[in-house]
Amino acid sequence: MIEDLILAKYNYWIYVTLMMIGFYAVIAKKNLVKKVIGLNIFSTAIFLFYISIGDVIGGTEPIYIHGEHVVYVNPIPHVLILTGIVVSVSITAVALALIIKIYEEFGTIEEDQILELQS
Amino acid sequence: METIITIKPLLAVLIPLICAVLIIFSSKHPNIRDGWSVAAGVVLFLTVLSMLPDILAGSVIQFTVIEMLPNLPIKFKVDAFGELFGLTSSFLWIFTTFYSIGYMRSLKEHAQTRYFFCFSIAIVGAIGIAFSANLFTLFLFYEVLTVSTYPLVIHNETPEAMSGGRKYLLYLMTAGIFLFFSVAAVYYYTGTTDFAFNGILDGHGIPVVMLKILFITFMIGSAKAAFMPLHSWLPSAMVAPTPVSALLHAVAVVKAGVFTATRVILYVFGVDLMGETGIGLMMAYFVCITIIVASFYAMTHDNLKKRLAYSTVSQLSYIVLGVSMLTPDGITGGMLHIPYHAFMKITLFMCAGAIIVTAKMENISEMKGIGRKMPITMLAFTVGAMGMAGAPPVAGFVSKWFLLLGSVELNQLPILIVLLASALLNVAYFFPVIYTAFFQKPDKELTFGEASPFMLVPLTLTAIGSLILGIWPDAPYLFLELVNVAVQNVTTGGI
Amino acid sequence: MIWSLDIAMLFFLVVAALAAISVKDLLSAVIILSLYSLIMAIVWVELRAVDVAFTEASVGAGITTVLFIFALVRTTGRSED
Amino acid sequence: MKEEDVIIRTVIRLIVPFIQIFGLYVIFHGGSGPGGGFQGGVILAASMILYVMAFGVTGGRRKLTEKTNMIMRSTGVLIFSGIGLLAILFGGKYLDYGAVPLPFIHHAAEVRALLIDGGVEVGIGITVMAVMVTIFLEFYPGGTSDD
Amino acid sequence: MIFDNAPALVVIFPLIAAITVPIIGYYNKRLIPYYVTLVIFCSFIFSISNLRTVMQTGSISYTMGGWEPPFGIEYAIDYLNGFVSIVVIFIIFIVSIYAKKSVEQELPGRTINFYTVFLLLTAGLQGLIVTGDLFNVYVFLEISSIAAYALVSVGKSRDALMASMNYLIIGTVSASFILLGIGYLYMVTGTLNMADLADRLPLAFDERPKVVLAAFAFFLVGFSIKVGLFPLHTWMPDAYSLAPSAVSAMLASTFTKVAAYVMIRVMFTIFKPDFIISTVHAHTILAWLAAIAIIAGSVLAIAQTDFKRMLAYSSVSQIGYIILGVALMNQIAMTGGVIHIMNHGIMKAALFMVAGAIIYKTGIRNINDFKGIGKTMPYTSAAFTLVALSMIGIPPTVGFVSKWYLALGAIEAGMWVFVGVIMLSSLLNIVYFWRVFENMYFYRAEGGKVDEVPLSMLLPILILAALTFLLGVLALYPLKEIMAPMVQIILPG
Repeated sequence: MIEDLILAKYNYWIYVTLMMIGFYAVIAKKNLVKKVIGLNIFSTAIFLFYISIGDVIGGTEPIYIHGEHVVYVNPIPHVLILTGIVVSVSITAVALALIIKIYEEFGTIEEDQILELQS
Repeated sequence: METIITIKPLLAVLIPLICAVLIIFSSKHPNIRDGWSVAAGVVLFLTVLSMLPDILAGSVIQFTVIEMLPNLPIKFKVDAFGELFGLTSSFLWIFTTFYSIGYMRSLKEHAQTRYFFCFSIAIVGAIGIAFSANLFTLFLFYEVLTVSTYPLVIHNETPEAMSGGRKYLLYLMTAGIFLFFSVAAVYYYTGTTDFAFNGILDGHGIPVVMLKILFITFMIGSAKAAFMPLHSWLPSAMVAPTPVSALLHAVAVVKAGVFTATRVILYVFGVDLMGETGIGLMMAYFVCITIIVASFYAMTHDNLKKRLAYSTVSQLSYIVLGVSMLTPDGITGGMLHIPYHAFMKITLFMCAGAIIVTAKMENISEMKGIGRKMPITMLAFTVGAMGMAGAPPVAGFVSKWFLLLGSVELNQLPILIVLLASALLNVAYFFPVIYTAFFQKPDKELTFGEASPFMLVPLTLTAIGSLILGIWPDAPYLFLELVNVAVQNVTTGGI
Repeated sequence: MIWSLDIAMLFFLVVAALAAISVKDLLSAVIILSLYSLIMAIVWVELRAVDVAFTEASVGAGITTVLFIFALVRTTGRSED
Repeated sequence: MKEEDVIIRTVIRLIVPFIQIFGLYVIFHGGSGPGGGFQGGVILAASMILYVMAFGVTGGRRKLTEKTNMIMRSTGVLIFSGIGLLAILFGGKYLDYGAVPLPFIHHAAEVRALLIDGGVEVGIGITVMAVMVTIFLEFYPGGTSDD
Repeated sequence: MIFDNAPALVVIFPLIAAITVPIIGYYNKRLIPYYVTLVIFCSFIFSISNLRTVMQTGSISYTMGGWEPPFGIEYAIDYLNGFVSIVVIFIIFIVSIYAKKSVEQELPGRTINFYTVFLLLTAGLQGLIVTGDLFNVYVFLEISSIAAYALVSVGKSRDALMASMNYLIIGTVSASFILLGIGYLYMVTGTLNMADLADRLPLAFDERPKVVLAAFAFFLVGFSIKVGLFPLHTWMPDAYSLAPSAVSAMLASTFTKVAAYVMIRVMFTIFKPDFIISTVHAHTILAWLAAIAIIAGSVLAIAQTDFKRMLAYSSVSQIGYIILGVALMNQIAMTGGVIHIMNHGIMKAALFMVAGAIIYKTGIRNINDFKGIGKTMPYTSAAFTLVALSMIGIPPTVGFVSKWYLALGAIEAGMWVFVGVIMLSSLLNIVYFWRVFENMYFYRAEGGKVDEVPLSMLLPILILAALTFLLGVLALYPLKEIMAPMVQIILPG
């Protein structure tokens, strides 16, 4: 029972832990760069979850080998996550560009200090 | 019953609408602009009048503009009751327009284009309400009327005008929201909102509790009729210029309120349903309170316009009282009081306005001896005041007579007592005005004469009109004949 | 899948994530984040998602880190939390 | 120019072509193995980024001007979406590469494979590279682009 | 032939155009606005063609690359998204006309970037609407969100940067939630195609109910943030009020509406009404949240003095209407909710455009400084008056139509409380809009000369204002021809 719950699904436990770590950083950290780091951890954790879904025990890489019948792992989550990574890096880029602009305008990237500077 | 389909009702609504547009475009030329108003008034009145013979012959005129939502068309239907209100408003609108021109020009008011624009839109609302064939159309024009009269009320744009205007808007818009709910509920229960002579709600098996709640929301919805707990917008709207008050009190707004209340009582609920559920009698007693209390309020005010306002509150409830009696005589009295009160009240307001413009007086206690300087104005005022009290030979006597008959027919002694008592109270608060004007000596030399003919002629004419209506009420093509048709419609279910 | 390696990698993943969000020096945080991405890529190889691991290694650990670093160059390297 | 700069520059000058060839390999290999336009594009971009880091923005701009970069950004997308639109033009559905009539090849599957490997992946690769370089230059100190 | 591919073209067209904008801009910058407007107009034509096809031959299923669903990516169009697609692209079309002058003033020298991102946003929104694939929803959601973050950040005030940053963080978290939800559904069903998912979900729910419930919860939270439902609305006021005028008009009138559409799609096409009503009871929670949103949004709007901020809070309240209509779970209310997507889109676009026009001409944002604008900008003010009356719900405007259906739907559901909420909110609407009227028209201001915005800004405002009236009067056609079959599909019974 306990093995089932913890060992067999440790990927899922780790993904939840990582997600919480990322989420914590997004919410609790005042530094904007830290927030973005948190977002990255958050989304990577979800990617880990997706990859774990597609995993088949005893399966092989989803690369077509001519003429052989083998069990592949499900490739669809991989494709999805490729897209996800692109999205994630775009968001990071936009966020960092914003942070640079914010630093130019406010001279700081700490959220609480910016809030004081705002009218 | 014959149904005639012509475009006339739509025309009646469109004429002032077009006039409003023309007013905007000729804002640079005051003479042309005011000419439009007058012309529109006359054409409108003739259009409405042209429908009268058919209505008196027992027909109904109908025109569907467009079906806006499923089974919820914008539709006009002119029946006897609608024609009664339409005729009253369009006729008196001509007088208020003349009077407005005189008033605005003599005071050199600002924003006259806006004023006349809104004035035209207001009559669109009133005529639309009069001719609407269903609750939905009525609601539409009800809101048009509210929105268009707001700029008129706050025309002076002083802080007290603004706060008075806000109160006006808050009350009437809230009323609109309640009316909206009521219309939606009626539609939900019956699938239609078309007025029927025997009531829409009859025969749909709606629980009595629901009916009572619906009636209450409807009555809150017709807060334009200024029933007592919802009346206080009317006195605060007195910050408006006097022609606006005349419009509010006689032509459009409050009459639209009682018109709506009557439509609801007779054409939505129906005589039968009102009687069976006992809502009618409940309502009758309820408005009796307003009649009495408002009269007392009137006595406490020294400001002439405020006093007239409370008098309106009280008089409007006569109309609803008559209708709530649900007896033929009662309904006749109530309906008849719509045009009669309009004639008398417009006279009173125009007199008050004339006094304000020429004598610069607003309080009754200041008006010592002005009867000698403005004899025609004050005579007209006396006629109006007598009518209010129900003294013959002025119009008010006729309607009150029918009301008394109705209360006797209903065998309700308390209502009879209320009617008589209120007549006395009317005398009590109008007599001091006449007394002060004619019999008290002025404190200082009075250096003014009668008001300009623009103002004097209309008020004289309406005073004479009130007299004619009182002396010869059953003249052909006059209001009593219309009311008889209307009463016959609702009491027989339109057969 | 070698599960002991797997467990070890996942353990490092959590450690790296915690370190990345708690280090005060932002440059270190970013480098640790890149390390985190690399470990993640290894985990994915183990899960037979070679394609994704490839991408994560080049994009997550590569481009993202470069972007972060240059963003830090143009702003400030210190964080108050 | 400092001593270490020379080493770095020389090494980078040597290594960049190899990285670029690897990038191209990854791009063209996408249909049948790990990799593809996106990863290859990133690798190409990485080579450019290395170059800029060693030789500065002006040095980098000599190799890849703003105008070229912008045109690459657009044409890359135009290539892969254009091939998709070609399919529409020949009566197929969008992205239905099999519908495009190519000379000498008549198998829909082969047409599809060829177009994906030779067209779509290349388009993606070009776009990704150009976009990545643009973003990088946006962040690089002193390298802000025109706006 | 080209119209056979219209489902894909509504997305592809603006996408490709977005890429070509820099090329055109490189040669002639002045051409860009016209080019963008033309592209969006074409997309609009395709949208119309889509809905026409739906009305003539039933739902469209368009498969990408010839892979049949559920394997390939499918674009599925029925009455609901055909309708939303037209509404959204039409509003964007109008905004694109308006944007020309407004962008010239607010973002000098950045037109190329602005229009590129503008078209990206358009493509993303259209993609969100037409796609029948759940993962595509995520991708398009992120494309349009990134575009939106970028557009918000270029607002004039420096606070816009922080607004955009907050928007980005909240938006990304919500998108991640949606991604998780998609993952959970994929885990139990093995498919991402919406129609296929709907078929397999009942079985999956029997096997692993908790996973399905978790997926639903993630969707609910994720979309609630994107829609801006009350307690999760915090990003909205800042983002809408600080963005450039054209962007405010566009975002407020399209983005949240599209998110609401996707929410309806996920709730009703994938999870089915029965599941929501009998298994998770989500409709009760949603309806109450919506009711709170309606009231709270209006009350907060009253507290604002900044015109655009007031409009943003009004959006919070109007979103509540849409969600309330959806959550009451009957056909009438659903009609009201969905038609409010159109109505509010038109009205909010017009209002934000008016705000932008006033800022363009006078730079005034504070309502109390609006005195005399009724005289100097008569047409803008008149349009504002009409639209605000529609927001209040005066017939025969579009605002009345939605309120009418919502009230009827609430009565039908037997929820009198919500009838009261709708009535109360109308009153609150009056309070906050009337303040603007008063200041515009009624305080005697020094008589200024008529000084209107350029025609290319005025015309869109007037068109939208006219539409609030015309679509109200002619509401029967869309109601009968589009709404009735649509509601029958998504909420049978």
